[in-house]
Amino acid sequence: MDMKLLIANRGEIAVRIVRTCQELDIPTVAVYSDTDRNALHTRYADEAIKIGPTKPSESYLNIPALLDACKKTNATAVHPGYGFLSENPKFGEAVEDAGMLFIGPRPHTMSIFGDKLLARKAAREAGLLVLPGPDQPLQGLPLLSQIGNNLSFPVLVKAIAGGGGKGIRLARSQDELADVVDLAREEAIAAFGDGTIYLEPLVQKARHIEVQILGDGNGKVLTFGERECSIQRRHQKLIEEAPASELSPKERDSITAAACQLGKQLNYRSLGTVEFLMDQNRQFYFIEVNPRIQVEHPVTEMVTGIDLIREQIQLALTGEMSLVQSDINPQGAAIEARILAENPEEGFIPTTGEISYLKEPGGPGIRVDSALYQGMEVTTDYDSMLSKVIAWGENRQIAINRLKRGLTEYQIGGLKTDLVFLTQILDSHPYQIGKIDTTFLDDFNPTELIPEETLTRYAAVAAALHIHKERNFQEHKEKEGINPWRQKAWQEQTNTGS
Amino acid sequence: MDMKLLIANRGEIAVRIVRTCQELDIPTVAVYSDTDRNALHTRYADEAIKIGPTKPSESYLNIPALLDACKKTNATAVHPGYGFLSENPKFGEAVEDAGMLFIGPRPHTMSIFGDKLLARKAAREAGLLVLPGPDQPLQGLPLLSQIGNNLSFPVLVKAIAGGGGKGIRLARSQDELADVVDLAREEAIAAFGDGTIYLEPLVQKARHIEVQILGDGNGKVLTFGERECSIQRRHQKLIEEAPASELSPKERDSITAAACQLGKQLNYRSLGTVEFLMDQNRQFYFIEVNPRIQVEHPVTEMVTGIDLIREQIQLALTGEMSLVQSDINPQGAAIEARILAENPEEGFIPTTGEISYLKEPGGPGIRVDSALYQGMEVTTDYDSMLSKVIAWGENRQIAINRLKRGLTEYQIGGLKTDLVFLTQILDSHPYQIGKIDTTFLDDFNPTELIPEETLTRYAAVAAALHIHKERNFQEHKEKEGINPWRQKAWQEQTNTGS
Amino acid sequence: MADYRVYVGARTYDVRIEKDLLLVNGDQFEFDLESINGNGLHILRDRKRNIEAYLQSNQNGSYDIQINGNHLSAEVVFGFHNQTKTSDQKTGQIKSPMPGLIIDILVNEGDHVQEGDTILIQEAMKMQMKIRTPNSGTITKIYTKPGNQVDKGVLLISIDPDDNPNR
Amino acid sequence: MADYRVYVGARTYDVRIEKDLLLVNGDQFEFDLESINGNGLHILRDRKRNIEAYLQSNQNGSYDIQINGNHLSAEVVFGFHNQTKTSDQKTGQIKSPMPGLIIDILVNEGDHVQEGDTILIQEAMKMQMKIRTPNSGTITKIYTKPGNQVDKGVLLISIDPDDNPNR
Repeated sequence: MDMKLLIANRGEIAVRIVRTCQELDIPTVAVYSDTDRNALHTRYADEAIKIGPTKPSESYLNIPALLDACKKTNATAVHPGYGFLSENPKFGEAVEDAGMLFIGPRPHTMSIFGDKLLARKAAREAGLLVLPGPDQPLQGLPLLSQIGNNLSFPVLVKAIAGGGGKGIRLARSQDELADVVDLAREEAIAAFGDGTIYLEPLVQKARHIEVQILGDGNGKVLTFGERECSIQRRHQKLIEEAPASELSPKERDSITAAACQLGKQLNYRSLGTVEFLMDQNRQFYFIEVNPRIQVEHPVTEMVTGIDLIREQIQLALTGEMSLVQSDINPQGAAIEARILAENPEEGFIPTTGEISYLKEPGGPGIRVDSALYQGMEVTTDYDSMLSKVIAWGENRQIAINRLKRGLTEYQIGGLKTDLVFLTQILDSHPYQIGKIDTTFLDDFNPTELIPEETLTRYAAVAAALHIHKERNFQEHKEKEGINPWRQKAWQEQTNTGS
Repeated sequence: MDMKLLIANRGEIAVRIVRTCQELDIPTVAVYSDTDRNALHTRYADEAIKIGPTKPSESYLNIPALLDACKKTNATAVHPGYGFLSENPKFGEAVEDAGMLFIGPRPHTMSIFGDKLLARKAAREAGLLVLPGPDQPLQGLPLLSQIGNNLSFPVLVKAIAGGGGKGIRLARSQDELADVVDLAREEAIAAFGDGTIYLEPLVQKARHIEVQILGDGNGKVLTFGERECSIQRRHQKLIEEAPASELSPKERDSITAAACQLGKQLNYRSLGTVEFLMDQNRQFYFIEVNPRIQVEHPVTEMVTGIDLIREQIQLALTGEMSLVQSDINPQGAAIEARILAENPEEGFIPTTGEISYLKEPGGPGIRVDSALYQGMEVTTDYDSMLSKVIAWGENRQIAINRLKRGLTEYQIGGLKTDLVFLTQILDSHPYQIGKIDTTFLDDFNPTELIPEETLTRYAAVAAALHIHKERNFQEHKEKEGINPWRQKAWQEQTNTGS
Repeated sequence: MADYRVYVGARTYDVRIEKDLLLVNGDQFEFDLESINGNGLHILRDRKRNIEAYLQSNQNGSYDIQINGNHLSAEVVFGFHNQTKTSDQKTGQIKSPMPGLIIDILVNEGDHVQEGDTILIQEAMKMQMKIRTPNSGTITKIYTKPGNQVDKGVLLISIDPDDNPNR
Repeated sequence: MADYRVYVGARTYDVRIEKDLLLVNGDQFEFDLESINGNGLHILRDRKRNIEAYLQSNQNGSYDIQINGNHLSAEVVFGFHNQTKTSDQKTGQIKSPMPGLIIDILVNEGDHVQEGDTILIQEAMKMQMKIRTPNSGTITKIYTKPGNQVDKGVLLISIDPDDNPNR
C-alpha cells in the first residue's frame, strides 16, 4: 500500500497500530516525548521522531509539533489512537488541511459528539431513546422540579465537553446541587477548557453496553456487535467483554440496529462506538459516541476474528469497506482486563516505579496488548494503563477461567498493579453468573485467593534466606576476595549445594 | 473435577498442560531433573517434585522414579506429553497397573504403532493406501529386485522402532545399500534398542499431511482436520500449518475419512495423529501414527477454537466425548514456527547459553507457547526446541504476515536461534504461494531481510559507543569515586544529556 | 546457625537457619531460596512446590516482596529479641551480626533502652541493618563509633539488663 | 574525542566519537546508545529510528551483538593505527583500510619484510596511521605513491608471502 502512517499516540495503542501496519506492510512513524524516548512504540515503528517534552500539552497534545513531525518524515496519513487528540476536530482538520489522510471520522462528526448536548440531539433525531433531561446547558441553579423532563434526585451533573467517563459528578439533593455544580464547572474548565454543564438522570444499577460500528462515510454502516463494560471504577472501565452476557437475541438486534441507525443518519466514517445504559427494566438509553478506536476493541476482534484497525486503515485508504455484514459472525466470548499502575487497596491511587522484571502470559486463547518492557520507568506523567490481557473462550465461563489463568501468569516486578484485584473480580460469584452493573465495585469486597498467613510466611522466609545468603556471601567475599559482580554465580553454587 | 494430574514431561508442553489444568481447576504436579529445578513448568504447576539427575534415562525416562513421584504426591492421573515416555506402552501399562488414569491410548494400541511394520499392516487392513514394500523386516541383503513390491532406488531404510522422523536413512543404489543398512541398524540399536529395519520407497517431493483425531476407545472417532508439515530439516518439522493449503474439499474429506477409519478399526482412544505423504500425483500414502499430543497441535486449536488437551483430559476423566463432529468447524488459517536453540547457518548445530534477556511477541492473532525465562540456562541435555509462535488469520496470507510480525518481535538475548531463518522461509516466494514439499529446505537459500552492510554498521557503532561510555565512566568513576553499581543510572544521565 | 526476626505486616516470624535446617517459629521447614536472574526473581522452594518470589531489598534492611502478584513488605532484624535465651541476652552484649560499616549509634552510655529499640545501624552489601536490643536495660559501654569497619561477632555495645540475674 | 576501529565479520569501521559528533569511516551520523536494563538491551538511536541492539561484551574487547535477531560479533581496538585486518593474509594484498591520504611508503619493490613491519603511512581525519604487513614476504608491487588520496579498500601494495601455497 502506498501509505506512510504517523501514529499520534503512545503506549499500548501505538504498539497495537504499528503491529497491524507491519502486517499490512505499511511503514510507520512513532512520535515520542522526552520520557518516552525508549518506549516500546518507538522501537517497533520503522521510524521514531521526538515531538517535545514530557508534558502532554507540549508533545502528544501539541498539534503544530505533530504536523511538523509529519512533514519531517513525509507521512501521508495520521492515526490518532484513543485519548490525546483522537476526539479533537481541530486536529483532524489540520491533518486533512495538510493534505494527509486522517484515520478517523470527519472533523464535523467529531465536533457533534464532542458536545454531549449536540450528541443527545443527534441521537434523538436518529430515533434513539435518550435519557430525559433538557438539551440545553444548565443556567444558574433552578429547582430541579422547574427543569422538568422528569428529572429527580439523585441527578448527574455532566460537562458537555466531557466523555469517556470524565467530567461526571453526582448530586443527591437540592442542597448538594449548588456545590456539586460549582465543582463540576471548575473541573470541566480545568479538564476541557469549557465549563458548560448539563443535567442527566442517574440510571440506578445500569449496565454499560456499547456497540462497535464502522461506517464508510456514505451511509453504509457495519456493526461488529456489542460489548459490556459494566465493571468500572470512578466511571472508568476495568473489565470489558463481548458479547454482553445477558442480552436476548432480540435485544441484541435492536441495540445494534439503533447504533447503525445513528451512524447512517450522520454518514458516519471510520470506527466508532455508540454507548448505551441499560436500566433494570432492560430499557436502552443512548449516552454518548466515542468517535475513535477504543481501549476495549480487542474483545470484539477476538469474537469476530477481524482486525478492526486493519479495516479502519484499509477503509481510509480505499474509501471502500472490504467486508459486508454477513462476514461478521461473532463466536464464543472474550474478556479484557486492564492492567493499571494503580493500587486498588488504596482507592486506585497511581503507583510508580521501574519495571525491574517482566514475564507476560501466553498459551491458548490469551492475547496480550502491552507497552511494558523491563527497565521501563513508570511515572504519573501519562495514563496509568500499562497493558491489557484478553482471553477468548467457546463460552463466557471458559473465557473467565482463561483470563484468570493468564493474569496469574503475569509477573510485573517493581510496581504495584491491580493484577490480584482483577483476578478477585473474575473469581467472584456475582461476576461469574453475570450479575454485574456499573455499581459492581461500590460494594465489592475481594476474598483472598491465597491465605494471608501463607503469603506472609513465604515472605518472611524469603527475606530471611536472602539476607542470610547475602551475609554468608559477604564473609565469603572477604575471606576469598571474591568479585561482588559474581555474586549470583556464587549464590547458585551454594544453592545447588543445599 | 476430582483429579490430580502428574505431568511426566518438561519444557513448553509441560507448561501447556499445566495451563489447561488451571483452567479446568485440576491440581497439577510437575516433575523435574536437577537442571530443571527452576524450570517454568515447575513454577506454574501446583506442586513440583524432583525425579532424578539431568540424564533423561535417570529422570524423564525413568519409569520407577515417575511412579514413585505419583505415589508421593497422590497423583490420580498421568499425562505423558510428547517425546520421552509418551509412546512407550510399558509406561502406560505401569501407570494403569498402579491404579491411575493414563491420558493417552491403550498400551496395546501404542505397541502396534510403535512397530512401523505392524502399523503398516493395521493401516492396510483399515483400507488405507500404504507405501509399497514388504511388511517384514529386512533379512540379510537381497537385491532390491528380488524384494519386489515395486521397490526401486532410491529407497528408505527405516527402523521399525523409529518414528517422528527419527531412524530414517536413504540408500541411492545397490552398492550403497550395504553400508546404509549397517549404519541404520547401529543407529536403531543405539536410539531405540532395536536394530530391526525395513525398506520403504522414497516419495519424491512429497508433502507431509497429517490428520488430528480423537477417539473415545469405543469406536467413536472425531477428526479436527488436517495439518501440513512439509517444511522440515532432517525429517524434523520446522513450520506447520492448518489447513493444508492446497487440498481440495474432496481430498480433505477423503484423507480425514481415512484417518477416522483407521481410528475406528482400532477402537482408538484419546488424541492421535495419522501421518500421510502426498506424492506429486496427489496420492496419499499412510506413513505412521503418533499416539499422543503433537508439538504442532496449536495450529489445529487455533483454527477450531478447541483446546485439544482439555478434550483429551475430559475424555479420560469421563469416558465420554464432550463434542460431536458438527461442533468442529475449522476457520481461517494458522501457522506455527518452532524456535530452536540451533544455528541454521551451521547446519542446525545446537547452540547453548544463558537467556539474559527475553521479550516475547504479543498482539492480535499471536499465540506463544514457550518454556523460556530470563536467567534460563540452555544446554544440550534435552531437545533444542525452546518455544513456539503460532499465528492465526482469516486466510493463509494474513497468518503468514502475522507470524512474520510476531517472530520479528521475539527478542531472545544470549543465544543463537533460528528466528531469522524462520522469517526468511515465511518471506520466500515459494512458501508464500504454498509451493512446498519435504525437500523445501534442501534447495532453499535465504535472502537477507536487512542489508548486511546496515547491520554490520549498526553493530560497529553500538560496540564503539558502548566501549566509549565504559571508558568515560571509568574515568568519571576514578575522578569522582563513583560506585560502579550506579553505572546504569549514570549512563542514563549522560544519555538524556546527549 | 543464625536467627532472624522478620516483621511482615502485623505478623512476626522468628526464622532460624542452620546448615540444612530451617525453623519458622519453631516449626521445621525445607525452604530454599535461589536467585533466577539479576532482576530480583527468586524461586522459593519447599518440599512441595516452587514459588516465584520477587524480591527487592531497600536500603534500610526491609524488603518489598511479590508472591503471586501480592505485594508484601518484610523487615528483617538479626536475632530474636524474645524470651529465648541467647548468650547475648544473658549478658546483654550486642555483637556485630556481620562484617560491615557502623553507620550510626542511636544511644549513649547510661541511656535506658526498651527491648526491641534500635540502638545501632550497620551497613553491608549496601544494605543498612537496624540492630535492636534483645532486652531492656541500661547502656553500660559503647565499644565502637560510626565509620568503624567491624568484623562479624565483634562486641559493639554492652547493656546491663533490667532482669540481670547477677544483680 | 576518541577513535575506535571496529571489525565486524569481514568489514572494518573506523568510528570517531566527539562531543555530539560521530563519524563512521568519515561519514557523519547522529547515533546514540542507551542501556535499557541491566541485561544487555540497548537502544541505538539515530535521527530516524530506535534500533533494539542487544550487547554482550566479552573480556577481550569483543562484543556479541544482536540486532533484529541477527547475531553479529564485533571486535574493537582503540585508535585507527592498529594492525589492519583489511589486508588479505593469503594473497598478501595490502589494501587501504579507510579513505585517506598516503603520507609515506617505507618499502621498495623487491624488499623483504617481516610480519608486523610498518610499510606505509596513511593519514585520515587529520591522524596518521601506520599500516603493517600481516605476513613476512617480498614486496612485489607498489600501486600508489605519497600524496595520493585513496578510497577504502584500494589495493596499495602486494606482497609475495614466504609461505605462499601457490609457490
